[in-house]
Amino acid sequence: AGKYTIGISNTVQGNGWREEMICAMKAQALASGEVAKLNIAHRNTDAAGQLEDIRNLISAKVDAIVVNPADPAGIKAGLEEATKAGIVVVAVDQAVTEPSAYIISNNQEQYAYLGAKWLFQQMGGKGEVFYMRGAAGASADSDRDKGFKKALAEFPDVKVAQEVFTGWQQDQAKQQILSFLATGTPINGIWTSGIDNVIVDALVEQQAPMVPVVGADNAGFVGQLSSVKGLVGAAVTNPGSIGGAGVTLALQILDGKKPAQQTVLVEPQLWENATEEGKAKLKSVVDPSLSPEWPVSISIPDWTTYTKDQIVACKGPGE
Amino acid sequence: MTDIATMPRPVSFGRRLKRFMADRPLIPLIILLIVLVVILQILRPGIVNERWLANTAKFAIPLAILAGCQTMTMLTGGIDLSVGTVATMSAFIMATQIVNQDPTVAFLLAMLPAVLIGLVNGIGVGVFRVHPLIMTLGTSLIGTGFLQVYQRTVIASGAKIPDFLNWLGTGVTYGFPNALLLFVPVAVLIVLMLNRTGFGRLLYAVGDNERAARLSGVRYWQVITALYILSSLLAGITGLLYIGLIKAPSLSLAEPLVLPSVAAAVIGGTSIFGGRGGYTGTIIGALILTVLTTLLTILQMPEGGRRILFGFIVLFVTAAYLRIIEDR
Amino acid sequence: MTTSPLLDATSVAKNYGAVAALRNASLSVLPGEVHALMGANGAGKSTLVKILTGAIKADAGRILIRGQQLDVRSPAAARRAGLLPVYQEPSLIPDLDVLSNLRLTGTPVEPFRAWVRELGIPDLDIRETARHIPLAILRVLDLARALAVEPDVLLLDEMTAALPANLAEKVLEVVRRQGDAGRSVIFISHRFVEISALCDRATVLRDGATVGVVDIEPGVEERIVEMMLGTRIEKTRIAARAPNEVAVAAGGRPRLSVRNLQLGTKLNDVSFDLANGEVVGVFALEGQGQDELFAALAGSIRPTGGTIDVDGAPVKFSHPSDAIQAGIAYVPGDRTEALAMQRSVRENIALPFSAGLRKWGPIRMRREQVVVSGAIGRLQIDTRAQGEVQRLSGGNQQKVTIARWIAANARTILCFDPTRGIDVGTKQEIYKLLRELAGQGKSVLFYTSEMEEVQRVCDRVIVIFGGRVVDTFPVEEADEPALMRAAYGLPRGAKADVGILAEVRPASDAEAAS
Amino acid sequence: MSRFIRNQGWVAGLFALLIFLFVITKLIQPGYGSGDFGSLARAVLPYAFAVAAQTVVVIAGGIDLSVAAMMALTSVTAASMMNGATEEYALFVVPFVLAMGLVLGALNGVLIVVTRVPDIVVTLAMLFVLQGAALLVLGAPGGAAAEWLKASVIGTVPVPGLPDWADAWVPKALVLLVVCLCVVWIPLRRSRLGLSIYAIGSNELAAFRSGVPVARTRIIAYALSGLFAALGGLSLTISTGIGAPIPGPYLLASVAAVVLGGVALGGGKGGLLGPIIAVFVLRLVRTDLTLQAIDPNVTAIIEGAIMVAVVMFGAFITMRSRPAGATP
Ligand SMILES: Nc1ncnc2c1ncn2[C@@H]1O[C@H](COP(=O)(O)OP(=O)(O)OP(=O)(O)O)[C@@H](O)[C@H]1O
Ligand SMILES: Nc1ncnc2c1ncn2[C@@H]1O[C@H](COP(=O)(O)OP(=O)(O)OP(=O)(O)O)[C@@H](O)[C@H]1O
Ligand SMILES: [Mg+2]
Ligand SMILES: [Mg+2]
Repeated sequence: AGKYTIGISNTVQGNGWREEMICAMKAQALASGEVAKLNIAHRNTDAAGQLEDIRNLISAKVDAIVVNPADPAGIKAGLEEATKAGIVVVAVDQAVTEPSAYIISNNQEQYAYLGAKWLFQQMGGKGEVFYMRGAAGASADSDRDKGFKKALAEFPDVKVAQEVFTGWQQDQAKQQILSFLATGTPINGIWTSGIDNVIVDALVEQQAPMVPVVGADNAGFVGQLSSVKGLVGAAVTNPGSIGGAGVTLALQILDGKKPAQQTVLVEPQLWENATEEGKAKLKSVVDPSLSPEWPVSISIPDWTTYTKDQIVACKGPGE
Repeated sequence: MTDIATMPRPVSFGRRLKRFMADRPLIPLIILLIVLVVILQILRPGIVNERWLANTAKFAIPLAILAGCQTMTMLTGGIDLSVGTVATMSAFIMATQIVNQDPTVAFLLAMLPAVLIGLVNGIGVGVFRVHPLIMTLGTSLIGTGFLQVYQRTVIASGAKIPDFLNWLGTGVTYGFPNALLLFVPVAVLIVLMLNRTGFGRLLYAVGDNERAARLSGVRYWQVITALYILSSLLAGITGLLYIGLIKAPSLSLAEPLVLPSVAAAVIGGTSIFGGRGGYTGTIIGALILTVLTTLLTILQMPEGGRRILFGFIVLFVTAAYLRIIEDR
Repeated sequence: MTTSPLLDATSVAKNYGAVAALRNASLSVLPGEVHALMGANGAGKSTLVKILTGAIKADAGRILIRGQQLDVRSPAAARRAGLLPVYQEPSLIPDLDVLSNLRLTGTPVEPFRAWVRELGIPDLDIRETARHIPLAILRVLDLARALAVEPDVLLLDEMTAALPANLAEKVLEVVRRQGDAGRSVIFISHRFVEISALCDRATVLRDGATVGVVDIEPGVEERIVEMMLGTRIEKTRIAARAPNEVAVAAGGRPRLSVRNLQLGTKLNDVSFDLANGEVVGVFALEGQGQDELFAALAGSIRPTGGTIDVDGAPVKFSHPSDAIQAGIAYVPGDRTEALAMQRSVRENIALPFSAGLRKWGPIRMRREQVVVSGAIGRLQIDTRAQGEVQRLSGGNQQKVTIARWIAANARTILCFDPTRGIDVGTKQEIYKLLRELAGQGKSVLFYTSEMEEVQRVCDRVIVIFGGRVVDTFPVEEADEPALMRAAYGLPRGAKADVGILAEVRPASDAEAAS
Repeated sequence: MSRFIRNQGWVAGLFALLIFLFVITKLIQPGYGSGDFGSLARAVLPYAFAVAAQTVVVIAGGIDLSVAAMMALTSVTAASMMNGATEEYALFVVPFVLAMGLVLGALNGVLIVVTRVPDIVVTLAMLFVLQGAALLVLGAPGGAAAEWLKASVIGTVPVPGLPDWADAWVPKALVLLVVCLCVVWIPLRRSRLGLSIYAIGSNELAAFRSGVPVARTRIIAYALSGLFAALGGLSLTISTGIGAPIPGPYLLASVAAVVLGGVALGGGKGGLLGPIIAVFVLRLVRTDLTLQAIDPNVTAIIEGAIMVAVVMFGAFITMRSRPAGATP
């Protein structure tokens, strides 16, 4: 059917968001009808490991590489080599410093800013917030930290009661929130970096006073926003389907339709349940059939063309 | 000709105390645990309440059971790094199969990979004599791979946490976590097994001197295979308990417990070289680690500093404990 | 005394927790003398050697070397002070070849080679990894390595215990010449023959304290034994076997019947019978296939040919548990092979009870306690340090390996050099025990490297040479010359055309034979 | 001859496997050429140093769980020092970071010797400490590397007397690796110190009694491990141009390659060549899996299975080569 071979490189395995991203890539490659084969390097590794994968993909002579970078700067050399070899390079989810690469990215700084600002407004512009970050030392985490700090600066009366790194791990986050709740320290809001449903669970289990919670658009959390009594919260979109958009962009470039700019930013949206309007929006997106770790925004308008069945089936061309 | 009477030197109080603790190695561990709790209470007055105790127990229990796997395997000079994967697999399979299956069937399906991985580990270590570190590492890689393949086939079916597991994992009755209903029998069984059964004896003997065990008629592969299957089964059950506690099936659910489970067994006084140790120490080791994690969460310091402190405290605890029990 | 001592240790003490290994030990060695250090098992001999050579630290005491107080903190420091030990356990690094072992200790190679030849090993390959060298040879290499640096004081801890007669003889010769050359030797052995042939004086230890220093002269043995054992036991002689016992052995079906046993190049065609109520000795020089014979009978190695019948029925052992099932237990010579060192005496003795799959369940603790204490009592094991077998002295450890099978009530016991490194008192007990077992209708196969043990304990003797049974004779005919002849491959009646047996010390021509 | 097979057979077999894999690679991708080989060499670099670090301590009878964290710390240190600095400044940074690795490695050794806690626990604790330190140095990936350093692994080395096509098969990264390893390893292996390292791994008591300064030798072994890990950290910074505080997957990879390379985890046996070849094998397997576009979830299964199968095979042939059923 298709004529292109597309290489994919990803360095986090076993995390719902990344799995959805990979499935979106496969589904989009299949739906586009232009891709003969996907060549996926998908494992847990670091920037050096990703360089190895990229070089292996170059050896495999793919037409384009879609990469979720382990680090914006760390894989510059590999991307440069790919471009030299005539391969189209698209980075998804995060920017890269290699100028020849195209970027289609979720705006991580904006993600944090949007959620934090909404949260602080809900708190009435003052009080204590429990700040639950991602993995210490990860670049997405430090980008989000910038956005959070920006919002914090706008609300001088909001204080961080406690800052923890969840490592983007459910069990760690749950233990942390439970320990924190046990201290009895009063808080007025919780900001999470996407490990969200276990936090709501913990509040319910401990019969702790409900405070506003900000999380990501993971299926589990979105469901909780409509079903848990007394929970006020917001889900900020961080679509894993950005992977599908990356494949679309790569195919456009291969077909000679270069976009106007090198960088395309997908701006996050905020879905909250504090207003009727927001509730309606949430109701329309909630999807209990998805794994609770999967983001519900399984498609991006204008960028992805697959159906829900296709992404859930998670099958690429030739499978 | 040498009748210089050697006067019994008066034993100092410190030495007597040390001797006393050395004969009861659990006491210094318990003291340490109490010290940590006191520090916590000083840092955050009021934190040590009924609710906190229940929460600590809830998180210490899965860790303690996995550390039990490590204790048993370490007694034979081995280690089981596949417990994280096994626990994750059984949890994930349970949560996804319960949607369409009868609970019993789902439970059996969930325990199946545990038995298989245990069997493969046991055969690799017991028959082919592969180093347990490598063997269990390899099977855990393979298991993770299968889990990922499996995950793709069930994305559409969604996941559900059975009410019973939820009750067991998070429920509290009269201030006691329900998980104790599972843990107390398991712990008693492990302790009795190690001290009062032939199999327990063989674990120690095999770990201490395999050739001696062989000359006494022990078939190494039988002991080792049974051991690794048992270890995997325990890990599988831990997975079910843990999913009831965390309530979010993910592909790396129990992975973060693996290294702490080794640390808990070591802090509890089990020798990583085999032949020496026991389970009661391990339980306290697991409690110490859980309290320590809370303590470090509460401390307002940069994440880097927290990790440094965690490392040094684990090292210090193990060193101090060894000092005390060594000098018998 | 006219000469001042080369080495002078006074009031040395060493405690291991509650156990006092040494309480008040003193030792004074003159230049040029061969000084025996004697004592029952657990008296503290090895501990003293380890302290003198810096392997462990003493709790108290004063050590003078050439009149100067020296603090030997490590074996390396002891070396520099001119003190070189050969410990009770081999000290070569198992994974390094012999040459690397020499380089590691800074031992000159040529003198080492010369000593090795001198000690009766003409064809050593110094590129061989130590792990693949037999124990007896390793002991000799340890000695050669010590000799090669010409130490002032050589400390030999049961150097000859694991050696076959021919190598032991060479060692004694060499040690004697050390004394002549003005160097001192501290010599530990439980064999009086060696002591009287070699030593000038003896220091006797009992329960960690020096109880006397005596000059070695004819008839001093009794005094030393008295000092060593205190009032512990009076020396018992093994009662001569009643003739009817032998008669019982002769009749009936043999307990164990071995025919044409073969194992690679190590065993060719070994046949013999072992009857109920019989102790059969196996006598051989080093490496004649006795290790393999015992291993095959114990189920550790599968023979490549021949048959083994137990009580008239053919058996094939693929694992020691098969042999144990058939009532055949093996007591290896090397106790580290038989004991779980960190476990208690009780657990070690009770180990076979749990071995089978069907025995994995709950243990009946009371019953076990009774059986185990019975065995402990029977062998008079010193249980002060019973929490961990590794804290027992070498001899007491050895007893535990036998006690296990007394407790398990094994019908046939294969004892491989069970008295290696055991003091005279204990030896007597073990001889008595073996005879008693035979009296109860059990059967014992007994390998020993000491000729007199053959005569004391056995009903019959099998002599093996080059993997074959050379001769089998009743104990009455097993005098030293006969045993030696056979051990060199000459059965009774064959003509001694080589002339090696004319001399009293036949082993000096071991090279010719091996 | 039989001794050669006993001592070197495994390494030779591994080398044959590597050649076989190259042939397979060429069959899968006929275009596989010198440039791709250069990529392989660059990918091997950090793994090879990690494995060298692990090998030294494993031979000395220990294990170092802090290898990857040490690499992360040295990498972020180098990257942050070179950030915004002149090219010449890197001439100072390189020796500084290497010295840092040496000292921190020695610290591992000192802690093991002084606390008498088992090495696996000490280095586990140090894993947390070093990770924490890395986070304090750089909170997020960043920093820079000097251009001349980056250039030092890119391209090939013109070897005088070799035709150009042959030169193309001598990547700088490979030369750098060989030089760094040889400079340390070859003199070491032949020296008394090297023998001492083997000795304490083979039998510590015997080594002590042979006059080997056991404590000092152990410290030196860990210091060397730290040095190799620092080289690994530097190679990370050099190849990526940044430093990342989260450790990469080098710990488990290093243990696996050590065992594949024929170094017994008990200590005392093996050399550096085997593990390095094992690293090439593992990297080349990864290349082939990517070239073949194997399902990424299946690759985890394949990699785990290869590891287990090769080690089982090794165990199997050792069992076969033992004299008929001899006691193990
Ligand atoms: N590491 C140890 N821990 C505890 N006790 C020990 C230790 N080493 C030796 N002992 C004790 O010290 C005493 C003396 O032991 P030592 O080995 O010196 O005896 P020995 O005279 O050499 O006996 P043998 O002739 O049996 O070898 C014994 O009672 C033994 O139990
Ligand atoms: N657990 C134990 N504790 C104490 N002594 C034991 C134990 N097991 C066996 N023995 C003793 O060891 C000897 C042999 O026991 P063993 O169990 O081999 O006999 P058995 O006839 O094979 O028993 P069974 O037929 O019940 O398996 C007996 O004298 C017995 O008293
Ligand atoms: Mg001794
Ligand atoms: Mg002895």
